[in-house]
Amino acid sequence: MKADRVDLSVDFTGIRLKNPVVTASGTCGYADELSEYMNVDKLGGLITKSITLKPRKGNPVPRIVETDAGMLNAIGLANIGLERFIKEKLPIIKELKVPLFVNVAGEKISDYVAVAERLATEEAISGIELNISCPNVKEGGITFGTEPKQVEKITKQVKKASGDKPLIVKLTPTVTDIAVTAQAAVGAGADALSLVNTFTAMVIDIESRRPYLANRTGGLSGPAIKPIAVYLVNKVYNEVAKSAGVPILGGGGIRTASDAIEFIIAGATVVAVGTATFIEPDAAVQIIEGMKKYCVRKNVSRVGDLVGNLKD
Amino acid sequence: MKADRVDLSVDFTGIRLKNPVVTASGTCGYADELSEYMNVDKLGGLITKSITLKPRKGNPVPRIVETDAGMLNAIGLANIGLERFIKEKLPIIKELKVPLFVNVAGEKISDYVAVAERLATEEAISGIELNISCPNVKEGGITFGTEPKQVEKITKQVKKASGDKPLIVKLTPTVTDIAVTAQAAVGAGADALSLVNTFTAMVIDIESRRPYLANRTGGLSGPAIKPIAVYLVNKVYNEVAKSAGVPILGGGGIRTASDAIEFIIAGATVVAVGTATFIEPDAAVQIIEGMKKYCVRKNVSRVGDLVGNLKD
Amino acid sequence: MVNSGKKASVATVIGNKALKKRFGRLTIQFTGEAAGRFLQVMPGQFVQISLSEAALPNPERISSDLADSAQRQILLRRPFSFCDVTVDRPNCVQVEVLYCVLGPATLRITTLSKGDKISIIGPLGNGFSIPPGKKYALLVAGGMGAPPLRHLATFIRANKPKMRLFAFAGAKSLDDLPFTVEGPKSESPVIPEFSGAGTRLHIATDDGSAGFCGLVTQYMEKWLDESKIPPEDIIVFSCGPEPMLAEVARLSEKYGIDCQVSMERMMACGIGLCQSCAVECKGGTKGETVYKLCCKDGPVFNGREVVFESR
Amino acid sequence: MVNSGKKASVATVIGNKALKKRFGRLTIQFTGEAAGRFLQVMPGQFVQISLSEAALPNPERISSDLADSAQRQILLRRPFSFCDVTVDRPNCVQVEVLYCVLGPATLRITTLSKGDKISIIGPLGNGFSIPPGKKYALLVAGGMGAPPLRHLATFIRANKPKMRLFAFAGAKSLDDLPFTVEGPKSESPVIPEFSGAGTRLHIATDDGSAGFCGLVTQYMEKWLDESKIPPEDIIVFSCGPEPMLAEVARLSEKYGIDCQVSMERMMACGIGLCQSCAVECKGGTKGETVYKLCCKDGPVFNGREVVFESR
Ligand SMILES: Cc1cc2nc3c(=O)[nH]c(=O)nc-3n(C[C@H](O)[C@H](O)[C@H](O)COP(=O)(O)OP(=O)(O)OC[C@H]3O[C@@H](n4cnc5c(N)ncnc54)[C@H](O)[C@@H]3O)c2cc1C
Ligand SMILES: Cc1cc2nc3c(=O)[nH]c(=O)nc-3n(C[C@H](O)[C@H](O)[C@H](O)COP(=O)(O)OP(=O)(O)OC[C@H]3O[C@@H](n4cnc5c(N)ncnc54)[C@H](O)[C@@H]3O)c2cc1C
Ligand SMILES: Cc1cc2nc3c(=O)[nH]c(=O)nc-3n(C[C@H](O)[C@H](O)[C@H](O)COP(=O)(O)O)c2cc1C
Ligand SMILES: Cc1cc2nc3c(=O)[nH]c(=O)nc-3n(C[C@H](O)[C@H](O)[C@H](O)COP(=O)(O)O)c2cc1C
Ligand code: FES
Ligand code: FES
Repeated sequence: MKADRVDLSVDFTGIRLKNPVVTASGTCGYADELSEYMNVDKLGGLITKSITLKPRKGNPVPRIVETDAGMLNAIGLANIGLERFIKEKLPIIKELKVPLFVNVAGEKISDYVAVAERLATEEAISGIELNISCPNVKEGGITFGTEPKQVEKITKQVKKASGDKPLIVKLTPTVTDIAVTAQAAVGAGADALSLVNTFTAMVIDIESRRPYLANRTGGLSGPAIKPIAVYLVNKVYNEVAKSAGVPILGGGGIRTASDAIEFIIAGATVVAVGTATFIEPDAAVQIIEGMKKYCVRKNVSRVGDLVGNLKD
Repeated sequence: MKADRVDLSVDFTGIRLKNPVVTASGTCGYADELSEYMNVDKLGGLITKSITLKPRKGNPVPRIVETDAGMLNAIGLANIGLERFIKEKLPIIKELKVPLFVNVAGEKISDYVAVAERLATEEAISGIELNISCPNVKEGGITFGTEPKQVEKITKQVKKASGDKPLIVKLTPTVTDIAVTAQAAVGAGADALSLVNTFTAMVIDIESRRPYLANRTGGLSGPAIKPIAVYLVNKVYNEVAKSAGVPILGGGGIRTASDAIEFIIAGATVVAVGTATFIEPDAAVQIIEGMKKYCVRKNVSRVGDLVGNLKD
Repeated sequence: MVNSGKKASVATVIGNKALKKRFGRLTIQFTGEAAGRFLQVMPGQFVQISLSEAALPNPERISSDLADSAQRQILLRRPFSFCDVTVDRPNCVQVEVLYCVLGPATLRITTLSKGDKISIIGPLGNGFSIPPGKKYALLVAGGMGAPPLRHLATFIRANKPKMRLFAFAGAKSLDDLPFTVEGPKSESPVIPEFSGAGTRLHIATDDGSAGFCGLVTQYMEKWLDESKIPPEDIIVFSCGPEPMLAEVARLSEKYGIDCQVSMERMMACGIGLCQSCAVECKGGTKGETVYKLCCKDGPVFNGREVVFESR
Repeated sequence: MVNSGKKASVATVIGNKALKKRFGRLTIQFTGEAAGRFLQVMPGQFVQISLSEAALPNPERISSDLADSAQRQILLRRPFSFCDVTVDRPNCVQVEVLYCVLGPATLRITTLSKGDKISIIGPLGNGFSIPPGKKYALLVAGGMGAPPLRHLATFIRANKPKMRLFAFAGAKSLDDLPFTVEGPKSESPVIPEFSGAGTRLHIATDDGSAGFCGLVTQYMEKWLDESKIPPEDIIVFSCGPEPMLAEVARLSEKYGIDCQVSMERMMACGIGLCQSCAVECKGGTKGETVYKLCCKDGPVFNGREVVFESR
């Protein structure tokens, strides 16, 4: 297999991505920050930081702490809010030759709906990622993501509000059986499933005997969670996504092309690179290159052929 | 505070442990293996590998694989079975001056009950740990641990079978709300709660495109999971254990005294050292020494005063 | 939009020297394209260094209070500022980092040795800026805040030779000052590095083991009280622990002096992606506070705009 | 019961040399109490080495196929056997480890240098044992199975000087043999290390780049076919990949020769705690198989008892 023969492109919710690597929500700003460090146009896609109806300052500091092979964050959905996003960021984003997915969060279903409705009118946006799995805010966030009934309700309403934009539902890993919430989202019209978001976790400073983060708890991301995330992606693929024909956007701890390929074999059509970008700002681009090399070496002509290709 | 003034002893289900550090089930054999590497009598206690009614060969290999700051295991409850345990191991264990807790597993409730009944008659045994959270066996194991109704049922029956031996119920972290299963166990008579067991996870070998473990999935342990475990211990302490007056045996990724103290501050009365023992066979003893130094430095006269002492 | 010019650079270690107590000085060199990035570096800017590839010191060289944190496996880069930057040739820049060993990453710095390569992102953020019209600069350093101010002193010497410099360096004790101190300890000790940069140095130690006995901010206040320099001619540059910066900012405001403070935050990315490094600032349109990013908007802020943490 | 004599030992690195391709040779030294543990070490025993504290090599020294696995943060110790053990003085033992660079831990071995301290648990497990009455030993090595057999050769020379040794070493290609090979490549090349131990050496390479062209087990079979030695006088010692060991065991059985195989398993603890290293063996009381532990019951097993993995 020659490198220029390898087809890295994948179909994701009806959109052709030139490769299956996107940068994860909350880890690549609104794209402009990252463009100093890499050619953003090389990415398969880009997912913005969560956008809420009103601007959010986010949580007090410390907002992060490092853990073994991971980190906790409790940013608290700090973001500039829908209007400023549209006014200030969208014009920049429009210049990019890369599909952009906007991650949406809120406290009430009506907030989500309002944001989705507004975004649905913007041509520059390829799709909406519904964040019902943020562990770091008091209202909304993860509470929508654990109850199948709630997942169904919010998915249905936001799907309607999103018009013809594909809707990706981002699930929380903190449930007894993720296939149940995945099924609820798919049943309610989700065009894709995104997993995993971070795991609720805590670090205690034993000197002061206080939680290290001002928010007490934070979400664990990074290589530490990778094997759990691979398992969950494979489970959702086998039990829900495959038969429903709904693609998975998989991630959690991806640092290298090998990691990304694990997720694809487990069942992800697209992979999201998060924490790794903090360490190597161009991690996603390096992963795309490594993925191509793997395909050449293993004689895989279309990366899409690897999706869910796990032998037992 | 002078070192010899620090009281490391804790009361755990009516038993006085000379310090709050025990070795976790499945990571210290049946005690005799470890005694070549440390003075086992220095431990607060010891928890055996899971014992089942009949011997179990366990899963085919590979049974483990390393991950970032962690490892997966799918040993499959390999053990010599109840009778051989009593005949071969108990005489050795009787020689130890350290409380021994026997971890019990099974496929049917009646198996658990039979093992507990038999163990209840053995004076050398200080208590029983009920493993309803093993992710690596087809029947039993984790399936008992995720459904509150099941947790209640099995706890009740095994509690009855255990006679006057205290019963520690080992919970799985893989549930939407661990306070619910914790409450179910406490309501059914658990004398203590043990958490966390490992997280179901998967590593894929991208060369062969097969799961790395013969069992496909395994349980993730080690420092990678520590911040999640600390959070869960704190949650169970606040929402269930504190008000019920039921102690927690906490663990997950403990390598150092600082890690152990985090768990104690989060709400654990006793901490379990697992994976760390594989790296430093005398890790638990080093942790006990470090804990004493912390108490001296921070002027803590009784380590029990630290339990749940998390400021907000 | 397409500009991938700020990739991680590979630096070569050319020296690493343990100083007293927990301090050490790492000298690294950038060549080629990377050197270009460091030609124009401003004091107060910083870099993100990857240290997870480096070795831990041998166990006997890890002090017992760091033994537990030495076990932590590190993932993220760590931010460091410079103590000195020398341009050998346009395509060869030497950077000195003064470090204090506090945890798993800084323990690993100690094992770097000549020839090792390390990955560095930067220079990042906004450094100190020297406003026109100022004639006197007060450099107020607390503990490990000294290195970037040392860099600033050299920079001002080279670029604003007419500006007069007064440096204040505070620490708990003589041992905690990250510099070699010479001369009479009790009165006016000399730190050759600062003096080398032509700076009059004032040392304050909490225990009086060198210089003024007390907080560096008390020393600063005393100096301001006695000073006859018109406040509008002075600019204060400060770096150190947040409570000290808060006091420096308060004093500066009280005396009507402009002040720049270099803030420290836990940073995951250092480049504006993660929002972890929020610094609360005045200046919302409706009088409310806003969070700025230490890594992108800072680390140097106007002393008046920061709402200091009380925790 | 109380016996904490087997604690981790600290060894000092006294040499580390890159050999051809991915191989290297690490020489470490034990002194004092730890040396005592290694005085009586048997070939085939192993140690568990902690490598998470060591540095990764500079990026340009990491071959591209290992770049991704180099990023993995390691936690567990790694098992290694010895290629040589020399007792300098009773309280000073030198151990040589021949390593092959395959992943994050072995990459880190390459950066160890003179004076570094490493933590080692061992010697562990049961090594080869030389049954009385045997006059000829056949050492059959596949790839990285060679080091412990090299150790065994020296050991037999020293302890059973009358025993005659025939060594077989196989690899994909000349380059994959973890030893320096001298002499005419095609016919009977010489590995000085084995010859040094007074051993007649037979090399087999899959591609014929040295010695016999084919599998080492084919070479062994040819030799057995041609040999006139009574089978009961021979003992086979083998170490290498499992399919090779399976074939060695099959051939030994076919020819009626006793055979010991050194098995390899992923090991978490190496000391019998975790049950990760199961080796399926015949010998259950009712004819069923049982799992033995590679680390405690092995790594050397009787070739007849092992049920080899087919996967
Ligand atoms: C802009 C900037 C410039 C800097 N310049 C310099 C410089 O020039 N020289 C210098 O020496 N330093 C400098 N620093 C500080 C330096 O970045 C830190 O000292 C370094 O990151 C420490 O890393 P570490 O792994 O050694 O220690 P860490 O263990 O990361 O510790 C640092 C502190 O963080 C806390 N902490 C972190 N993780 C945990 C946890 N899991 N549990 C409890 N507590 C935790 C502890 O309180 C500890 O004291 C600078 C920082 C910034 C932001
Ligand atoms: C008793 C015994 C004696 C030994 N003696 C020697 C010796 O003398 N010299 C020597 O060089 N070696 C020896 N070994 C082998 C040595 O232990 C391994 O080569 C070493 O552990 C490799 O570690 P690593 O981190 O470099 O590579 P790892 O990455 O751990 O790789 C080793 C292999 O494990 C697999 N693997 C591990 N983790 C993963 C994962 N997450 N995903 C996919 N695949 C994975 C891969 O197939 C890889 O090829 C011995 C082993 C045993 C059991
Ligand atoms: C600092 C930080 C901020 C994040 N912010 C968001 C967010 O705003 N919305 C969201 O859906 N996910 C957010 N995430 C989760 C990531 O998108 C991703 O799902 C998670 O980090 C797991 O991937 P990783 O291990 O590769 O980082 C955030 C993660 C981090 C580390
Ligand atoms: C190899 C291995 C085997 C285990 N076997 C058991 C077991 O038989 N029964 C059980 O209840 N838990 C078992 N566990 C779980 C541990 O007791 C512990 O709960 C878990 O590993 C988390 O702690 P750690 O991160 O300190 O290892 C096992 C863990 C490991 C790593
Ligand atoms: S450190 Fe990530 S935004 Fe500042
Ligand atoms: S490696 Fe743990 S029992 Fe063998």
